[in-house]
Formats: sequence, structure tokens, C-alpha cells
Amino acid sequence: MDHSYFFELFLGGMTRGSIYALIALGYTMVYGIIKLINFAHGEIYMIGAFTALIVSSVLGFTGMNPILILAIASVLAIFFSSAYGTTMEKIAYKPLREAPRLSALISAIGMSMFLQNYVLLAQTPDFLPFPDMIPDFKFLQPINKILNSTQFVILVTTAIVMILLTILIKFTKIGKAMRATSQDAKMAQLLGININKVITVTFIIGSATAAIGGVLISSHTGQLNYYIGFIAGIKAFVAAVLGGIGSIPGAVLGSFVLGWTESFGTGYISSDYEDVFAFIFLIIILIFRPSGILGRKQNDKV
Amino acid sequence: MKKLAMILLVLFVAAGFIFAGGSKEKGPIKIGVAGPQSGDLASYGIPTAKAAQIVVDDVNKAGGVLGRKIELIVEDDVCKPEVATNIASKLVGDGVVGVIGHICSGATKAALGTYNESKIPVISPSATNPALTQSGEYPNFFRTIASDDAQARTEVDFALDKLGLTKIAVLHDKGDYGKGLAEFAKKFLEADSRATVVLFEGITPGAVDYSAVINKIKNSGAQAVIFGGYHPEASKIVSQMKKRKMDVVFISDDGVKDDTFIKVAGKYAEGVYASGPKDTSGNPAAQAAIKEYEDKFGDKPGPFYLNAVAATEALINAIKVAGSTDYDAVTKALRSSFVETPLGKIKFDKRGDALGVGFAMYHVENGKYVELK
Amino acid sequence: MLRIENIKTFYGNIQALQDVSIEVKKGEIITLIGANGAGKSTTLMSISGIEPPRSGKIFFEDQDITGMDPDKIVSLGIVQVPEGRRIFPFLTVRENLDMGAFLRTDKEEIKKDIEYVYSLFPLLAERKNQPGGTLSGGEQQMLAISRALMAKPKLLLLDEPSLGLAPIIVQQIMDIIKKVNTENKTTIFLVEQNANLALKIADRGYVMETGRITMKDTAKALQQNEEVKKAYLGI
Amino acid sequence: MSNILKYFSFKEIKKSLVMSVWFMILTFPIMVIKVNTIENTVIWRWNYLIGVGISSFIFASLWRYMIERKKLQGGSESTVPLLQKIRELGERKPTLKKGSLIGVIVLILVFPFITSMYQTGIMTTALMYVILGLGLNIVVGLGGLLNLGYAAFYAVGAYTYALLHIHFGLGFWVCLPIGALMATILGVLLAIPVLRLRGDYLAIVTLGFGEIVRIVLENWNAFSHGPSGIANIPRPTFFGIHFTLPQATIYLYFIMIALVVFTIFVVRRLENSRMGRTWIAMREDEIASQSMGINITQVKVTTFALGAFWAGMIGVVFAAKTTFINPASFTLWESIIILCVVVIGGMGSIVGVVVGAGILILLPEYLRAFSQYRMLIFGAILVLMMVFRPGGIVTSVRKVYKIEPHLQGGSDNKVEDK
Amino acid sequence: MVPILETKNLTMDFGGLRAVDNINFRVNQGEIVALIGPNGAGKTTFFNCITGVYKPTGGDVYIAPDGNGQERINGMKPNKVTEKGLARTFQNIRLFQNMTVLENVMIGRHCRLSAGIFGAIFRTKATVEEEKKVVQDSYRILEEIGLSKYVNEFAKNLPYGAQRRLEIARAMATEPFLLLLDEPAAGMNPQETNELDEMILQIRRDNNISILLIEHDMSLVMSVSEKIFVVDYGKLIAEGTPNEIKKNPDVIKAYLGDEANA
Repeated sequence: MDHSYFFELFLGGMTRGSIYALIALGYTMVYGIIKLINFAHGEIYMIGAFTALIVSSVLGFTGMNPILILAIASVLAIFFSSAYGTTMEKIAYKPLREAPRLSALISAIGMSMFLQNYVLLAQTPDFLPFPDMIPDFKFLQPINKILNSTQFVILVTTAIVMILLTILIKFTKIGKAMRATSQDAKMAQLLGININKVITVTFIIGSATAAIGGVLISSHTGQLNYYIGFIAGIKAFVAAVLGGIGSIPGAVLGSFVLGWTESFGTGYISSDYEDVFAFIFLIIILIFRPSGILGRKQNDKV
Repeated sequence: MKKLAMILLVLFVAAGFIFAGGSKEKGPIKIGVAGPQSGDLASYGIPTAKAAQIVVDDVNKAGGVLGRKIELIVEDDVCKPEVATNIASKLVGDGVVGVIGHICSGATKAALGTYNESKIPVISPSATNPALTQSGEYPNFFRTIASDDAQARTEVDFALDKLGLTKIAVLHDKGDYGKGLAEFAKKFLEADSRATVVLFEGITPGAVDYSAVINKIKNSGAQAVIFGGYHPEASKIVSQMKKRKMDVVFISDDGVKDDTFIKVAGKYAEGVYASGPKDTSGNPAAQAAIKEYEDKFGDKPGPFYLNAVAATEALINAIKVAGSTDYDAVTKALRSSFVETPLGKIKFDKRGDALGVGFAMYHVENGKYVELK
Repeated sequence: MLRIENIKTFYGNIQALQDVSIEVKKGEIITLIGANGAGKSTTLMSISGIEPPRSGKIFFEDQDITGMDPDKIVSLGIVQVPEGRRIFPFLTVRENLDMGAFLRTDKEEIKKDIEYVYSLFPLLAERKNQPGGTLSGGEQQMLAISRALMAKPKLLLLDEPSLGLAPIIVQQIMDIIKKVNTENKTTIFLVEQNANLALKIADRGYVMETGRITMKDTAKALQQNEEVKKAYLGI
Repeated sequence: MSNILKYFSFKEIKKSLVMSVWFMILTFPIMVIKVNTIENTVIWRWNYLIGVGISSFIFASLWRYMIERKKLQGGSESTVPLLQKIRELGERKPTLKKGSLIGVIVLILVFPFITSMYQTGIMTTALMYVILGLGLNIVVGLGGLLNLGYAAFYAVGAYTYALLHIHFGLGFWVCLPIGALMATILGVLLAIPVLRLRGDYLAIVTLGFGEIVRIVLENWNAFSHGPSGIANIPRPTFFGIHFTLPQATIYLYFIMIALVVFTIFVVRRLENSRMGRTWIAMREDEIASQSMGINITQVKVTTFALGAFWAGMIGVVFAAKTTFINPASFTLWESIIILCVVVIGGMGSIVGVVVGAGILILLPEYLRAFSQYRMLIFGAILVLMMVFRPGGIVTSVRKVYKIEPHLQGGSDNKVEDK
Repeated sequence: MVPILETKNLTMDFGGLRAVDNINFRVNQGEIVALIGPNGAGKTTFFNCITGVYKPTGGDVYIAPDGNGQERINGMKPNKVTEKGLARTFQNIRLFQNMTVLENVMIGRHCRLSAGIFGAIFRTKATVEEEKKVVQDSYRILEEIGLSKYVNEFAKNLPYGAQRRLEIARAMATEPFLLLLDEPAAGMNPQETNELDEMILQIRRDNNISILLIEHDMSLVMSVSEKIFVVDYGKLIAEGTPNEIKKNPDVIKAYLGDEANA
């Protein structure tokens, strides 16, 4: 077995997994709180990427330092993604909290269609190049055949986001409130937790991580269009379920596992069936662990 | 009671209107334009409709054909076969005498049966699937673009004769167009002893990352990649390969021979080879057509624009030559009389492929596609 | 302290409460008894703002709290221990208690109060790092009450604290309720199915039938009332 | 009236203004700045900002009015008032019901003769979605199992016909039951691994399954002819007689009418049987149903298989109608559209599915005038429909079992049948 | 005569937690047996092991419907167990809320019916007859339990006590030889509990079956049951007649408390 080939596939899978993870986090958090598959989450990611593109091309004319542009673009991308996320929640999900779950799912699907076409019409259906703003790091030069700067930035950023999020969920007051709300929203209300606020915060955090993912992946692939959110969203959803939907470490683990499955499946078998590997792996995992890798067993109290 | 009666009445009246809409009368000559007008593939369909409009406007300004004006009916098939059949029957019902379109090969195949039975000639500016002309099943089909196998032939010949490559990876985007092309390329390469196909793979369009496939290419030791597909995936693969400092020749097709590719891939596009219709930008007719478009719509024409102009001109010319809109006469004229178009002087062969439309190889040099002689 | 005036509450189109009026005075234990489905829990949910009444008013310390958000109501000092305990199963005992003090910012005081509830229920101190879901039913009830106490309630609403508990635990819980009332001067509004128990510790009681208050009196008088005896005390 | 007036108070207008400002900020980058990084151009469209401001102000006012109205009506759902009225009217005046029923039947029968071939084709498509909806309704609406891979069964039917035709020259009528059967078998195969899964886990696995089927069809050229698809699939014949195109279109329309009648007949009978009761019980509470002796495994497998059956059948019709199939027709979106038919119409209700298919398939067709805004409007309608009618347009009416007291020998209790 | 239900060393582990610990337990023909103990002692888990909801990790469960020839039923699916003749109710009512009262009972009849898909579609004579009969039988059961006036109401619209009784009716519809009741009196007022008391006795009398119940209401337990088993922390700590149990110091300490005799 060729070790360096294996290692390249491993790193490639990890890059992929990092991106999935950034999107899957939002899926899993929203699911945890309001038990909704937020089908339009991929669109939030797309809007984040688009906002970054718009901001950076406007700023590009000023001749600003690319790193500064990247920073401003990312911040604005996060802001607008979060704004879209929360607005979407208020319009399409909040009125449906008491409704059958499927209705909320259809509402999310409608929202996804709407946002895709909104961007398509307001901007363009074509792929647009995304400026390459991440510089080539000197220290990566020896290994840049295996790991380039963009990949490196993706891996590091994902790691930082994960750590921050873990701290937030585990130790802060709002984090505990989020966990409490996800376990029993009514009880949380009875203790004085404003669940609307908690839900809003959840959407903000989920959308923000998705926006970060959007900016990073667009830098990686160098292009974007209005449709990038859909496919990435589905994959992230698979990752979240694989890890156990509702569980934050699960979403991360699931994303990496999915990334590796695809990477090794492509590398050692064939990329023709890349998605098939992903789904078959998912089905196998779910057969043996019906709640995902780290999912809590849905204990039906009898 | 009254309410229900009213509802029924309204329904019947509505039905009556629909009925009235379908009737034929001697008026303008109707030509259908079918292709995606909405959705993600609209950028391929809309230029066609605009091209047809420009040609028709010119013809009408000059008094029309056979003393009649020409009227265009533009329909959206979203590139879906199931919609295309419905559109086809709508156009047939509207009494069109010819159709410019469809854009995607699948939708074209689905719709052709309907046109064929109604004896309506169809000229596509973009459907490249070889079976459309080679199977002999679509006598009413013509196209102003060369078929996939001709294109694959050009690419393979170029790779072997000009570049002298021996180890080639063939990739495709699993799509109708890309995979068909890749398969022909593979077939031609395998038939030739000079080179071996070291990898034949389909990639997933829209995937966030292609590093696994790229590693695989690297691991296969390929000197070159022949890619069948469109420019978004091509630019992702090219730029990711270049970022890895891989020194692999990239050869692709018409779907990549698009200025957008160069703009999107930026500096990474440099050195890429792509096949595409022979450069006719020196042709005054083409220059005129492009100028007309820019004057009218204020931006650059999209893909297949010239092919669509050629298709429309060919159809109108055939009607003129035939002296009627009769199917047999028109198809005969399409096959027999040359017409001056932006693509050059063309007529169609027995199978429906345009004579005089061929492929050439292009090379990206200093951010521009340059035709290789 | 708490004045409910003619409230009507609906679930969808079904009216659950019809002109319910209740008054709770500072420092007392009052109980609301009645059959299952009579509307007792709905009354509490209306007070807590989860199911706001469609008409009528609720005043707390002379402030109109009708239609206020649940978190505002908690911040005024009305805290509920709902039916079925509703412990957060995947939070630890300690985290559950923290959630009780969600609206408070006085860190030192919170620490003291945690020590206080641990002294009330030493068992909880032993299990402070265990997830709430692993506690037994009785322990969960203790945790639920402790959690509510962490919010420093002026008025504690208790919904069926004895439900589904072993007799020995029920006794303990009732003792604690009495203790909380006397020691902390916390006013208590107790909803109970088990009228026997409730009337034993309460000062006054209300009887509810199909969404209406049908009787109100001191607990003693209700215990003697023939109708109550027959219908609710099983004597 | 006073309710409406309330919405024109100063406070409400202020709220709407705030919302419209919010929307102006929100849509600013995407609506106002149009960038083209290919040409390196930026266009500022300030007029769009004003447009967004005004339309979101109107939207915000309407929105809050509607939400408030919905709250006042309470959560309880019933059929859309108009349909409800028609239903009641029918009950009050049986002759009228009969009369209009005959009217509708006549209309259905003469439809292809008074309209164009195109209209007939569209209507045929809508009828196909009626059956797809009814089939999926068995799984989702009745069985309570979320299936996002329904298009896979549809694909199996279509490919069964296409391949059997190519290799063995089999015709439409032979393939119709075979296609249905193949899909049923696949339904059983899918059901087995997913038996233990519930809710969203089931949804994602079925989604994956649908994608697997599509990807295999795309890649396995030797079997399925790959992405370029299979062309020249014959239209149905009538005892060996081939039709001209307009005739074939009308013929197919009537075949669909017959199939819809057949499907409704079967689904209704299933619904009102021991099987139907089991479905409802399973949907309500799996553990309790198991404790009542219901074999959940068997019921789930049967449900999936029964749902797949109809998709397979319609797949054959689809292939015959378009005469060309390729994997691109059987994507996830297709499954989603069918799911929307079921949910928008009203889960579990046959009339609902018919109405849902009518809306979802005919609406985009008639929205053609709006061409590029079509999908945008469609998405918005999905959201609004769900927000204001989460239970769908038609609520299902269940069979009421009649008790005949005289059959109950020695019964003291009187039946208070309402 | 062998016991109709017997467990030998029945054990159930959840991860590291032993919820049921080596329980030996018997119900004889015609007996009413109660299982009591503090919350979380493992009573419901024990029920679930017997009825197939859980698969016990150790020990055996045997049944002998006609009093001879024991059959081992460990790990059998719940529906199979029900077919064998064990029917149960649930602690937190699990009715089919959106079905009518009659339909709920008809579901109970399910395992005694045979109509399949083809019967349903073609409405064969056998199916039509069977359907007619199931409606009649179900109605008769509702009459026995005293719920016939609610026949076409949705289960969710029933008063609480009636819902509890409907659960029993539904269980009875499966024609059990042993009825397992999980806290049937929970949430009932004293009057309703008294009625339940009579109903349990009547069910046994009329149908000649045995009953096993979990209950906290001591007045009910003491008045109806012939034998009581007490569990604590998954272990059996006492068994005996009501009088023996009342006086058992272990039971008083762990469960009843001082005021048990009140």
C-alpha cells in the first residue's frame, strides 16, 4: 500500500469533512432545539458565500489588502447569513411550532426553493469566480503538494470553531439554556428561559458557522453559484444524521467520517459511486446504531 | 345551487377559450423556439431565443418570407424530457412549421417523436448527442453543431498526434454530454496503440472538493486528463491540480471552451486545451450577428448564440427556397441548398449534421483561447 | 398576592377554563383539587403564561400579568413545578439546579442556595454530577422542587407532586412543601389529585370541575364537606 | 371589521415600517449590488431598494393581520371553507350532488375533445401525480413513514418498461403490471434494512436510497444506457393498433383516468379495512400497536411495497408518455414534489391528494407567463400554505362504523350514535 | 398445576445498570397478583421484559396458558407475546388518540383476525363477514366495560378515567389469559378507583383470566390482590398475601412508610 497516497486521501477527506462539519453544525443545532430538518440551511451557507463575494468584489476596487478584504467579507457574510437565518425562522418556522412536523419540513423546502431562486434572479444563474484571498503560506511550502494553504486554513478554522462552540454549549449560560430547551422547551420556559431568544441564538450560531463554511469552500473551489447550497446541505444533513442528529460532537464526527468515506471510496474504488458509498455507509451505520454514531437512543418510555 | 352552476359555467367558458386558442389560421408563419428559459440551464437557452428573435426581426423588417411575417413562439422546457414532450405538443398545437431547439440532448430526444409525427423539422443549435443524427430514427432532426464523437475524435487526435501523450486519464461529469464524450474518447484511445487510458472516472458535479479524484489522477501517473463536461467542474479540477503543483495537461471540450472558464479559473486556466467549433469570428456574418446582439441587449451573447443564429437562418432560408412551409419541401431544401451563416456556408447532410461545421483545438494563452492550426 | 379574575382559556377551539377566579394570599398554602381533566393544570399554565387566557385578568402583587411572556412571569417570582417533574434528562443534577437560577445574577447567593437545597435533599448532593434522567422518580421530584426553589420564588406552583410516587416518598415531599412554606415564607399553590394529602397541609382549598370552580373554603371545612368527602376523599 | 381597523393604527404601521427597514437591510447586498466577477463589474440598483421597502411594508402588514386571524381561529383545522361548503352543500342536497357529479364526469370525459393536445398532455401529467401522490400517501399519510426516495420506485417502473421493450420487445400493457411488480419488490428490499428506523432517520435513509438508485442508473451504462437515457419508447397501443400522436395523447389521458379511478378504488378499500386500521394505529403509536398484536415489521414492509407499487405503475406510464427517459428525471426534487402533493393536499385524504396534485402540477404550468419567477413564487406559496394551513387543504374524513344495536343480543345499553 | 406465568432468574441490564435483578416470579391460574415497589425499582422494566418490549439479558420467562406444558417466551416480539395471550396496558396511557373508541377496541381484535390485502380490495365474503363480526365483538366488549356510550368518540376526547378503562377494554379484546395492568389507577380519583376495583374483579370473574398489576394505590392493591410481590432496586424483597406484606418490616422501610395503614 502506498502510504503517501493514503495520507493524501486522508487529508482530502478531512478537508471535505471540515466543510461538512461547518454546515452540519447548524443542522444539528437547529434540529436539537426545534426538531426541524432545516432544509434551507444549505441556502444560508450559499448566501454567506455570495455576500462575501459581493463585498469582496466591491472592496476589490478600493485596492485594499486582500487579507483585510477577506476579514471584512467574512464578518459581513456572517452577519447577513445570521440575519437571513433568523428572519427565515420567524417567517417560515415559528408559526409552525405546534404544527405537524412534516408541514414544517415542507415549509423549509419551500424556503429553500425561494432563496435559491431569489439569488438566481437577483444575481445570476452562472458560476462566478471567487477571488483567491488566502495567501500562500511560506511554511507550508515543503508540503504544499499534499496540503495547500486553503486546505490548511479550512482545517484550522474548523478546529477553532469546534472548540469555541464546545465551550459555548458546555459552560456558558446560554449554552446550558440551549441544551435545556432542546430537552424540554416548555420546562425551560417555566424556569424563565425565553425560548424565542434561545432559538434565535441557535439560528444565529448555526448560520454563522454555515457562512464561515461558505466563505472557506468558495475560496477552496474558487467559484460559486446559487445552487451550491443544496448539494452541500444534503451532504451535511447526511453527516449530521450519521453522527446522531441533535448531537454537536456527533455532527463533527459524522462529517469527518463522511468525508473520509467519500475520499477513500473515490481513491480506492471509483468516484463514479462516490455518493453511493456515502449513503450505503450511512445505511449500514444506521442499521447497527439506529440513532447514529453518537446519537442518544430515543428511549420510548413504556 | 347558483354558486355551483356558476363554477361549472366558468369552467366551460375557460375551456372554450383554450379551445379557441388552438385554432389555426392563415397568418404569420410560426416558428417555435424551445429550450430552458428558467432554472440553472437558462443561460444556455436564453441566447438561443434571443438569436432567433434577432434573425426574425431582420427578416420581418425586410418584408418577411413568402409574403408572410414570421412569428416566434418561445417555450421553456427546463431541459427536462417530460416537460419537453408537453412543450412539443403545445408547439404542434400552435401550428409551428419548424422548431429551433431543443437545447439539451435528452429533452430533444423526448420531443422529437412528437415533431416527427407532425412532420415538423427541428434544428438544434446545441444538442450534440451522436445518436440524434446517427441512429436514423429522427429524420426531421438537424443541427448546427458537430456531434460528440467528432469532437472526441478531434481531442484524441490532438493528444496523440500533436502532443504525443501515452498515459491519459479520462474524466467526465456523469452527465449526458460529458459522459458520452468521455466514452468516445476512451474508445478512440483504446483503439489506438500509442496510448493507454490509465483512469476512467466520473466525478460528482457540485461536490465541495475534488481532492480525492485529483490524488487518484496523480497516483495513476497520467500525463494528461481528457475531461468531458462543463466549465464549472473543469475549473475546479484545473485549479486544484495546479494548486497541488501537478504538471498534467488538461484537454477538454466545447463545454469548457467558453470565456467564462478562463475568467473563473483565472491564472490556473493558462495552458488548458479545449476543442470547440472552428473559429468563425473572422467571418463578417458572425461579427455582424455579435454586434447586433450587443447593440440590442447591451451585453455579450452567451453560448450557442452563433449556432442558433445559423439554425434560424437555415430554417428561414429553407422555407424561402422551398417556397412553402411543406415539410418535405423544407427538409429537402435544408439538405440541398447552402446558406450563408455566421458559421460559414452550411447545408445539412442526409443524417442532419451540418456540413462545414467542424472542430478545432484551442489553447489558453495569456487569458485567451487561441485556435491551434 | 395572586388574583385570578374570570379567566377563560382555550386549547384550540376547546374551552378548558370557564370564568375561573382564585385568590392566593401571601404566605399561605392553597390547594386546587379536582378530577383529572378538570382544568387544574391549565390553570397553572395560564398563570405561568404558557397558555395565556383569552379573557379575564391575572394580577400578581397588584401587577397585571395577563398575557405576559413566561420568562417575565418567572422573573416576577412565580415559579412552577409542572406535572411529571420534567427534569432535563441529559443535564446533570447540578446543571438542572443552575437552570433554576437562570434569571439570577447574584453568584454568591446562588452558591448559598445550592447548599441550602442540598441540605434539604442530601441525596441530590451525592448525585450532583449524575444526569437528571438517571434519578429515580422520587429523586426527580426532589430535584424538580429544588430547581424551582433555586429561582427564589415568591409564589411556588406545584402540579401533582405526589403523582406516581411511592407512599413513603409522597410523605417526604409533603413534609418538605410544608417546610418550605414555613421556613422560607414561600406562598404555595398546590394542585393535587390526592385531595386527602393536599387538604392536610393546605390552609384553603378550591374545588374544580370541568373548567369551573365549584367550591372554595378553608381546608378544614372542605375536609368535612360531604360532597368533597364522597367525590374526592373516597370516604 | 374593528379587527381589520386595528391594523391601521399608528402602532401597527410603525411595526410594519420597522419590518420593511429590516428587509431593506437584509436584502441590501444581494438585491442592490449586482456583481459580475467574470467581467469585473458592479452594478448598483438603488431602485430595487425602494421596491423591497414598499413591498415588504405591504407584506409585513398583511402578514401580521393573517397571523393574528389564524390565532383567533384557534389551532383546530378543518377543510378549506370553500371546499367545506361544497361538501356540506352536497350533503344537504343529494340531487345537486348527483347532478354536479355527473357534470364533472362529463367534463372529464369531454375534456380532451374540447381542449388542445397540449392541455390534454398537461392534464395527463397531473393525473399521474394524483396516483403518485396517492401511492406516497399510503406510506407517508397513512403509514406515517417519511419517504424521501419515492422517485426511485418511479424510476424502476420507467426503466422496467424501457429495458423490457429494448431487449424483449414487450409492450406497454404487458409492462404495466411488471413495472409495478418490480417496484413493489424494490419496496420490500428497501423496507427490510430501514425497519428499525424512525422519523428523520428514516427520511435520510430513504433519501439516500433514492439517490443510490439514480446514481446506479447514471453509471451502469451496460444496464441502463447511462445518462444519455433510452429513447424511442413506444406509446401505448390498443390491441395492437398504433395511434397517431393526437389520438395517442387522448388515449393516454383515458388510460390515466381509468388508472386514477382504479387507484382511488383500491386505496379507499384498503383504508377502510383491517389493514387501514393497522396503519392508523401504527402511525399513532408503534409500541402500543405492537402490544395489540400487530406485527410492525410485516406492516411496514407491506406499506412500503404498496406505496412502491403505484410509483412503479406510473413509471411505466411516464416512459410511455415521454418516449424518452434518463436518470435526470428521477432526482430528489421529484420525490420532494410528490411529497409536497401529499402534504399540501392534506395528509391521509384522497380528495386532498387530488387537489394537491392539481395545484402543484397545474399551477407551475399556468404560471408559465411568469417564466423565470415561477419557482420563486412556487417556493413562497409552499411556505405560505404551510404557515396558514399546516394541515393541508383538505382534512381527511374517516369512516364511521355503524353499530346496529338489535344485533347485540341482550344489550341493555342504548347506543347514542351521533 | 404449573403457574401460567413464571420467570426464573429474570435479569435485565441497561449498560451498567441492572434494572431487574434475578427475579423469580409466578402467577397461578385465576389469581390477581400485584407488583409494588418504589419508583424506578424496575417494575415497568419487568413488565416490558415479559411482554417482549425488551429482550431480557438473563433468565427465562415461561407461560402455560392452559395450566400445563410451559413455553419459553424470552425475546419474542411483543405482537407474538400478545398472540400467545398476554395483554397489557400502559402506565402513561397509550391509546390511539385519533381513533374512535370502537376502532381502538377493533385494533385489539387485530391478532384474532385474518383478512389480508386481497380480501380488503376484493371485499370477499369472508372479509365482509369478519368485519361485521369484529364490530359486533368490539361493541360487546365496550358494553362489558361500560364504555358503549362513547363508541364513536375519539379516544382523546374521553374523560381520563374512561381512557384508562378503554385501555383495559382494548387489552381484553386480544382475548388474553393473563392481563397485565401498569398502574391502572394512576390519576384516578377515589371514586373512580373504587369502580376500577370492582371492574378488575368482574373481569376476572366473567372471563376466567388472571391479572397482574403494578400499582401505587395501596387501597386498591390490598383489596383486590391475592398475592403481592415487592421489588426494590430491581430485586425481589418480599412476597406474600396483603396482610403479610403490610407487616413486613423491609417493605415498610423501603416502600410503605409509617403511615401505610392510613
